[in-house]
Amino acid sequence: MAEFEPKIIAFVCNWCTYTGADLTGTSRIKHATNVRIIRLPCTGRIDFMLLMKAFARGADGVIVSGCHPNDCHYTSGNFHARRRWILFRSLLNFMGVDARRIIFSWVSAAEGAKWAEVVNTAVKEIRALGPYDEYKNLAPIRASWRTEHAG
Amino acid sequence: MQDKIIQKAKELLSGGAVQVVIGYGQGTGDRVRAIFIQKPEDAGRLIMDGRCVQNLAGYLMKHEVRALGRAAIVARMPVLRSIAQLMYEEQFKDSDVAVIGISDANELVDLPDLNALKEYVRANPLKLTPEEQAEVDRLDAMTREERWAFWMEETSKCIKCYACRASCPMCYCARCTVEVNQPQWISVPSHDLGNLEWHIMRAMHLAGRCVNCGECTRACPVGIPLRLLNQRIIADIADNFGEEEDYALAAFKPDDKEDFIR
Amino acid sequence: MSRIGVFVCHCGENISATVDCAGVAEAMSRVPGVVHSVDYKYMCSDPGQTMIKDAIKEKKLDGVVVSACSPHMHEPTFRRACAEAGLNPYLCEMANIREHCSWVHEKSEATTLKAIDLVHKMVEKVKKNQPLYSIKVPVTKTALVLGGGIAGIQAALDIANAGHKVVMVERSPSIGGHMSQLSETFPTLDCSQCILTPRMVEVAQHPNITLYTYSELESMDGFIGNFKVRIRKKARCVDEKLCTGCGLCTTKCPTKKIPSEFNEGLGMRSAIYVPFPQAVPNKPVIDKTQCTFFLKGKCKVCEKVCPTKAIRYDQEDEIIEVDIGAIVLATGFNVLGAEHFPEYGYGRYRDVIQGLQFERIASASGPTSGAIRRPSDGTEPETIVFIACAGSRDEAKGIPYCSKICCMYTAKHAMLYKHKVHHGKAYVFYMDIRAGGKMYEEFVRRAIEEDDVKYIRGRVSRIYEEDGKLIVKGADTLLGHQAIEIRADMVVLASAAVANDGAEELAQKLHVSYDPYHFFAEAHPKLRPVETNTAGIFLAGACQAPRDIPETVSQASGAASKVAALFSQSELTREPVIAVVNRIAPPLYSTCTGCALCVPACPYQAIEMEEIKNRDGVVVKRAAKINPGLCQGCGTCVALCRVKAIDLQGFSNEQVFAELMAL
Amino acid sequence: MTDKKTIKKSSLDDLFKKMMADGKRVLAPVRKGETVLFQEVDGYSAVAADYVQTTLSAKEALLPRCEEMMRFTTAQSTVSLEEGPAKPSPVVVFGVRPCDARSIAVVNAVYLKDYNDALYKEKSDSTTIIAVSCAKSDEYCFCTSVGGSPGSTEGSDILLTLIDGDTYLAEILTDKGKAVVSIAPALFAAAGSEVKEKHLADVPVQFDLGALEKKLPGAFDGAVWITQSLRCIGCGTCSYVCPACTCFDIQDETDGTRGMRFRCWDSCGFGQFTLHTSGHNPREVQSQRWRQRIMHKFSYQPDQLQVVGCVGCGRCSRACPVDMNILQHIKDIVEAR
Repeated sequence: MAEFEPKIIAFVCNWCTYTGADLTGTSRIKHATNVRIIRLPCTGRIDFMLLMKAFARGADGVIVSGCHPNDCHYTSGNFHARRRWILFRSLLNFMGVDARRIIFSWVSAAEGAKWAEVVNTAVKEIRALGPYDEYKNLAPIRASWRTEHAG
Repeated sequence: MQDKIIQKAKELLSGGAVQVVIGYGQGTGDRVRAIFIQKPEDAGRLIMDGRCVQNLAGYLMKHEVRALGRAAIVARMPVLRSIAQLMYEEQFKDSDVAVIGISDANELVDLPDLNALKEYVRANPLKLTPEEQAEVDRLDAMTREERWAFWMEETSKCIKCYACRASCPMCYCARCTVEVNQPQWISVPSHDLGNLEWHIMRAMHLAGRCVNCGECTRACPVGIPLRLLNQRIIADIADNFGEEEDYALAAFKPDDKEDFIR
Repeated sequence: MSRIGVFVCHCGENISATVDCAGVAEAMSRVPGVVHSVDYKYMCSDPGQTMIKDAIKEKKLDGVVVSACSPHMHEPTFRRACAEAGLNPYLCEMANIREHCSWVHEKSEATTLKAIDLVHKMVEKVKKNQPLYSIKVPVTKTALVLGGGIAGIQAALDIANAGHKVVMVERSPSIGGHMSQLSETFPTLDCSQCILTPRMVEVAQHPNITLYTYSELESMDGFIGNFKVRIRKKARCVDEKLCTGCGLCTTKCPTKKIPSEFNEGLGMRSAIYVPFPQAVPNKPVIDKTQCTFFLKGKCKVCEKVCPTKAIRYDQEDEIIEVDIGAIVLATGFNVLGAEHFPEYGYGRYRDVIQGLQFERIASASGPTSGAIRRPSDGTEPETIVFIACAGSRDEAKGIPYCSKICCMYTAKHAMLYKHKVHHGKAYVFYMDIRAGGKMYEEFVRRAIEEDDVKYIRGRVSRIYEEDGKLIVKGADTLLGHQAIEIRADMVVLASAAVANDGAEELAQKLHVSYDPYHFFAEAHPKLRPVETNTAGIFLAGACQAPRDIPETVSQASGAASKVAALFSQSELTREPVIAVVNRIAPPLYSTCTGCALCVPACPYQAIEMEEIKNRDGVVVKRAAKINPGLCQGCGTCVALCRVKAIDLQGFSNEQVFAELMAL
Repeated sequence: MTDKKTIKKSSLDDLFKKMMADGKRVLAPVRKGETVLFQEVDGYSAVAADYVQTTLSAKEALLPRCEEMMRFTTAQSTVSLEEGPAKPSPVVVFGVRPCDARSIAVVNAVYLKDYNDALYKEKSDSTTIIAVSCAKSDEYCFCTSVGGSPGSTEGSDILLTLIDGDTYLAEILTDKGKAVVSIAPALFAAAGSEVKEKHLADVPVQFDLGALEKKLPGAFDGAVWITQSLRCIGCGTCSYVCPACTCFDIQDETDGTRGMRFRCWDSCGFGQFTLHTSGHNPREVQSQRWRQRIMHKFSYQPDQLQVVGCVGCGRCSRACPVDMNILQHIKDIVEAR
């Protein structure tokens, strides 16, 4: 049987991680194909609801990544984001949502290799956790759509 | 206690300092309910005892209540906290409201203005009681799967009546996120996803703002222990960020600690 | 229904080698709202851009997705092309299928499927794009140059000569930088100070340049054209206006045994000092950590002898605020410290020195007045060993990069030595000789062939002292790793060039990126080498990477011309990626509920509360208001806003949501 | 003609099992912490005992809080309707109170009178109501004031009344009721001369419904609505627990090219209920919404649909977080001069 290929959505900031992922490309560092990047200006812009919606949309895992502390292009967006994630992650965990499926990282514009590693590690870990059907199937549209109609 | 409140209410109303006193009065059977005293001679209807726990702060922002004029509000600690937070959120100013404050030790507290109230609240930071902490810990001690099952069972009862929102003094938004439909962030139908998203969103939007009055849980017609979510966050804020800021999510420390960012 | 055009670029074979570009175009043609979907070899080429322009006109496109490289590469190119065809440029988005897809994956179905996803999500995003109009902001035509070395000097003079004001900030008491320490310069062997000093004086006297030495950047706010900068002018304890630079204080100062920074510890200075005779400004500074008065409360000799009564013991640091339009970062480099070379005995044996120390020894103005003498006993070394790549290209020392200047200055050092000590023997241990540059290779050949410098390809494993000699043990890799032992009188290490002290902290203050070695990062390694990722902040010299003087000077002129170009306009246009608070019909006026929690969260203090009035002038509510001049578009407020009353243009909730839902 | 039988309490489990064997899902009141909710059960033992009223009504069997109306897929330029999931099996709702059973007529008036709502009709046709008379009431109950009684048969297919500790009098009221008996005829015995009335709770009449209906049309502009609703916080609890509230909201949800349309409960208590796209809101403040609730149930519905929109179950008052007591408020209106 084919290996489970998790669907992973990454929310990254424009200045550090997006540029770092560009560097991964410029450096031709090969990594897994499972991750789709959504570019935002700053981790401060990443609404917790986006993460929720990613799972509702069928993601098995989510990556959130931005500038290292003190390196934020906007001075403090990542500091605000960090607080948000501390509380959000704890809340999800408290509600029994599998917080292991959200991978947070700081990847700078110079860390092309680190981005590749974050992606590969995420894919490996989420693959081991399996599909997140528990969450995906909360919505009737996913749970009760008869397979012959699956789009 | 009750007599002191009645006395104070009379003074405020007869002196013209306020036009309405929001307090507790006799309700159905052995219930108490919010009452709105507008005449000094009606002040005798005010009640203060262990049943008087409803957070009345939300009424201060209600259109018809505001129309009555300047209000005094019978305020125990959670109500005082709510007022302090609402003030920080610029929802009203000193001239809008007077408080008849009651301490946790059940004493009348003299809070001549809202600044005094703010100081008083600051001096008594929000903390979970050992019993509340124990209940949070009980859930924490479960496996993730057990917690998921627990909340799925609880939220499956949710009918999206929004009593949690309506009863919460901090839920005063002109248009709640669930009603924002471009894009539709929160699934509206009362199915498993819609219910879960609603309660996650609500807890996050109350993060750093919730005063732990418990109104959401009391209001819930199907008995979902919603305040546990807020209490988890209250404990997290105290543990991670300390207690200084008025709103933890609009503040930060460069060395805020976490153990999960790679 | 939207009318979206999708243009899939092959980028030669950069994309098409692993992604089925025609397949991507075909898949997109089936997406609702897509009316035109094609693939082409080079979208960024002239014919490629023409294809886009033609399609916009012929198919009446109201949105364009160019699926090619990173938006950081070509977003401006394609947005301009769209604008030229009459489409609002912000209705064009790029899908990054090169850096984020074709370059990082092997050719496979999964790679093409990923590319399809990446393009599809941008199609869904662009459906939600709104026409935006760039924001005009005024430009303060004053440049800040941080660093007074040759890079800063060149940049400052070029900008000043273009007619613009310059504020130069130098951390040490004098400008001049490392170049002022050098004896001669390669490959011409002209005297460093002779060519530098006139420039230093020019800076000091230039009517357009305000010079703050012994000063540091305290903080920076604002954005391109409109920075607000605070400079800490450290207390010199000398009134610069009164001081004539007569030097009496420095000669009379009783504390004289302080290792001179300028002479790299090989000479001494007093507690009140001018770092070197040609210093600009030629005004002394009291070193509070050494001055007897500051340490013990009495002395005040300098105050007594000063003829103009210029000494001010109670002088305090001064904070100077300036409005700045552009910043040139020219903070230079440092050399790897002694602690990194235990194997060479640096710091243990006085005659093991590093390159900058040799410069001072060889310099006519140095501690030995240019005579080559050993620091230990002042004798002339008969045998001298130069070790290139001391730290550089050495993963173990954390410096995998080449310091670039060492090959050349080592050849220069060996040459200078041979010119002064004709009978002496000079050995150079090297890994490779990197002499790319005009007249560089010839210079090295001259050292070897004309001046008889012995080049040994190999590394030195150890140096130890024996009978007053330094025993240098190494191997010659060209002779089959033959062990070599040289009994030397002096060893010179070509220590690696590293980022300057405080570079990371400075980068964080300025919000510019830096590499793992703390050198500042350029916006693009090839095409935007003097720009940083932060608009309006430019790079010059060795703060970006090790550089020699000609490179530094040309880069400084490059940065200066960027600044001059920026200052040539009275207004500049900014990307309209800013937050906005919505307005809706009465009676709500805005969904903003006026909680004001976004106000403290904004890193730019760009949010204030405003009163909304109805047509009768009655205040109906308070709502947040974003100052478009201050907002930088980070979107922190957008994520924080519970009612979603704030949105970010270009990355709106609808746009991001649509992207997510396409995946 | 009502057929009267008896059934032993101890036979109910058997009845449940037989109905299930017949392909029916059985919903019955189940205790969940402090709430009693209708849930699918697999035997009588799960059924809650000793409660005055369930927390939510049985309305949900016919009008779910969130119900799929249709599903669709989208393509380049087309939208196609898709077949939904297989129809659920017939339902028997056990333990419905007579007031709730009466409320079905109100819901029917909305969903089956002018317009025949297919989704509702389908559920209505396949649902059997086994009601149980009330032996107890509380201070919130006022069924008798709005035309009902603790032993009313209206709306039920079978009405059970406990006539001694172990025996129910079973009034078989409709063909659907007969069909239940026919599944397990042996469990039912012929009834004697038992009368249920003396086994019913005593619910006094609290106000004159006719007087109320007369009074309301002229009361629209009164100040009473503001006074009464000062403490109302504008949640939807009253509507959502109400067995006779019928308002709904329509929500579409999509996932890629697939979409579903849902019908969800809505409440006139919400500020957005009447919000127009223009921004205008004809019921801008809570007092207007409270007035609407009372007017709709006691004036507009009787006028337009010939049913009173309230069955006196008292749920709204019990559930109200701020003790809005509908009975008290109505009495105040009737008694006001």
